[in-house]
Amino acid sequence: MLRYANPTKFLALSRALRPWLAGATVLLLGAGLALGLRVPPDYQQGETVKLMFLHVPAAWTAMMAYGLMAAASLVGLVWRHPLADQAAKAAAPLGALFTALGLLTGSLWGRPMWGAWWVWDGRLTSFLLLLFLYLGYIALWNAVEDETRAARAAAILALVGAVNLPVIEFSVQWWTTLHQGESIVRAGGPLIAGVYLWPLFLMALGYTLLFVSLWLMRIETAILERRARTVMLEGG
Amino acid sequence: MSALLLRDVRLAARAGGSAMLALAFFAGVATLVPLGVGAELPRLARIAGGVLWVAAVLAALLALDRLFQADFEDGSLDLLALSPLSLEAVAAIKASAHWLATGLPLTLLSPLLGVMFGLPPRALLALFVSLLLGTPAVSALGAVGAGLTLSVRRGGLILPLIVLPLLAPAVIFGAGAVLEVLDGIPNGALGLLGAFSFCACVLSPFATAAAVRLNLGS
Amino acid sequence: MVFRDLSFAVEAGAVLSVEGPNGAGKTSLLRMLAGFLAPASGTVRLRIDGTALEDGEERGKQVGWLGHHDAVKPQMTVRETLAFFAMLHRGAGALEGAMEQVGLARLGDLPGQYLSAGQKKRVALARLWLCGRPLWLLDEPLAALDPAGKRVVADLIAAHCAAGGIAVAATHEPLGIEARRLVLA
Amino acid sequence: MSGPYAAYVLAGYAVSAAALGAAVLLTVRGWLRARQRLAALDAERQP
Repeated sequence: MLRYANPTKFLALSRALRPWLAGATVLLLGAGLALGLRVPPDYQQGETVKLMFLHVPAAWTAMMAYGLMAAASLVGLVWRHPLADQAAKAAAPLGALFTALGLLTGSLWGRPMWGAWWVWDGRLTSFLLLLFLYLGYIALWNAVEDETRAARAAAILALVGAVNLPVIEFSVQWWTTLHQGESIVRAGGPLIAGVYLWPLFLMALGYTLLFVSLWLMRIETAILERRARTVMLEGG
Repeated sequence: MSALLLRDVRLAARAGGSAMLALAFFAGVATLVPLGVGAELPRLARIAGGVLWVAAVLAALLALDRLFQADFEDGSLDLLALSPLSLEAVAAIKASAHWLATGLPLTLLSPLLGVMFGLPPRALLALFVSLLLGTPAVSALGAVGAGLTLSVRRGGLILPLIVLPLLAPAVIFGAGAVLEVLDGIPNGALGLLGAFSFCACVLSPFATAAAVRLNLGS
Repeated sequence: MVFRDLSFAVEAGAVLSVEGPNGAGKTSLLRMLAGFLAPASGTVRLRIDGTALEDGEERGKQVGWLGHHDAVKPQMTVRETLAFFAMLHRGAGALEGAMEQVGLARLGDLPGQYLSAGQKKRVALARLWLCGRPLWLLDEPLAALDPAGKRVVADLIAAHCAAGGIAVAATHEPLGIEARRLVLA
Repeated sequence: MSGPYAAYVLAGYAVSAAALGAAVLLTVRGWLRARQRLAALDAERQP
């Protein structure tokens, strides 16, 4: 893994991967949508079950993105790799986007059953807190002027957040059981019947690859911008 | 060791210090909520645990962004870093001084405010114990945020944003402890809160010290 | 990158005066010696009684630091500030003696907020003397001091080095004592 | 797609498509702009 740590090798790798990633993403999303939209309505939720194909992949990608961000932060902090810091920084806005999408499609999906746009359901709440973790991370990056210190500060926050994530997840689930008595129908995921499984899997993989392709491109952008800055500084 | 603790607590307790600020804010929120929500005591009692817990956390956060920044700006932090104490010890002492100056007074004041929310005596005790157990975690995790935003001029603005998600479990378990008494259904909130607080207090100094260390290099 | 290919050694009892234009890295060099800042490459080594200290935080425990800011809290009196740091750094010096030496004898109970910049610098000098650390790192020690104050600095450094200590000072003006010069371009 | 809640499903897909589309566009735009700026600077340095 460390071999790709130097930017030029990374650029070469990323450029090589791009067509495959883009192609796979389009294929997967296309197939997922084609299958998903023609799936029979669920006996209980009717058409809205189709929102599951957006909500679950987005939520999964958001969690995965935070994991990758924390891993990149760890590498950046321990082995002092500026590329890893850039990778973590590039992942955050995408992670925040997928979290927000997960929240939105989640509330749309639950709307018919719960009769309200926002319900303090366990999953949605923990994703709201995840969104705050992302926003805090991005805010810290922008607040600290010096780039190397910002990278390390954000890395520490990402790691502290990662350690806390399971605790937050547990406390929110515990919290929903606490308030169970107050007539909130637990919007647990429906028993995923076979026919729904395939589109869901395709969409989840498609979202994941979409994230990776955007992520790699954003890292490339960061490297190119940094190079432009050094050229400007030296050229001056 | 205790010299630093005493100094910080004395500095916080003095007129310009943060102790009074946190108490005033806590009492302020506790008096405003009934004005907003309405005076029916049964309803207030229901939300008392949550409201007072949230108010206590926010009050504690008020004093946090100056926890390291004051010493950072006047050069004291350099000297603290050169002391025989490790930075982790300094971080732990700073967090404890913050708890003594703000967390503890908030906890002592909470039963009085709980009465204003119509909480029965046993619930007042639960509120008191939950804050006693939970406020150290607020100081510990808050100190991490204070360390991270050390070199940010208006660090105070993003400190809550960074720390609040981390404190969600404390608020959930803290308020849960009060509900446990009100509903009479044991839910183990205090045990979970104690565990969370213990882990936060033990682990946070390492993250705080790392955050301070990277800012010393400036 | 502030400076590169810099290597020098200072033996016990010597004074090194670090000079150079603003932004030449004088402060960064001092912070690196103190262990606040790790060098991108190369090592900083302090040999004391035979043992070599390379780890920044270990070395820091032998450093007497006089920074730009004097670390004097407005709400704490001169005596309280000095007592606190003496206890924190386990300095053995006598409080009253140190205050006299820097010309603050009568100001013991004055809170920091009433002190002038020069007086605050003297408090910092008294603290430096009290804490009795072998390696003194001084960042523009003469700033904000009147002639009498400058003599105090020279006397303190001379006494410190006579006792076998080392002093490295970043300064724009001569220290008033014999010192080796290191100029950062 | 029929039923009372078809609107929600459409809304969900529309918003997801819009958001992801915008993300792709922004990322590609940023990437192209960085490349162009670097190329321009390189050209400038060795005319």
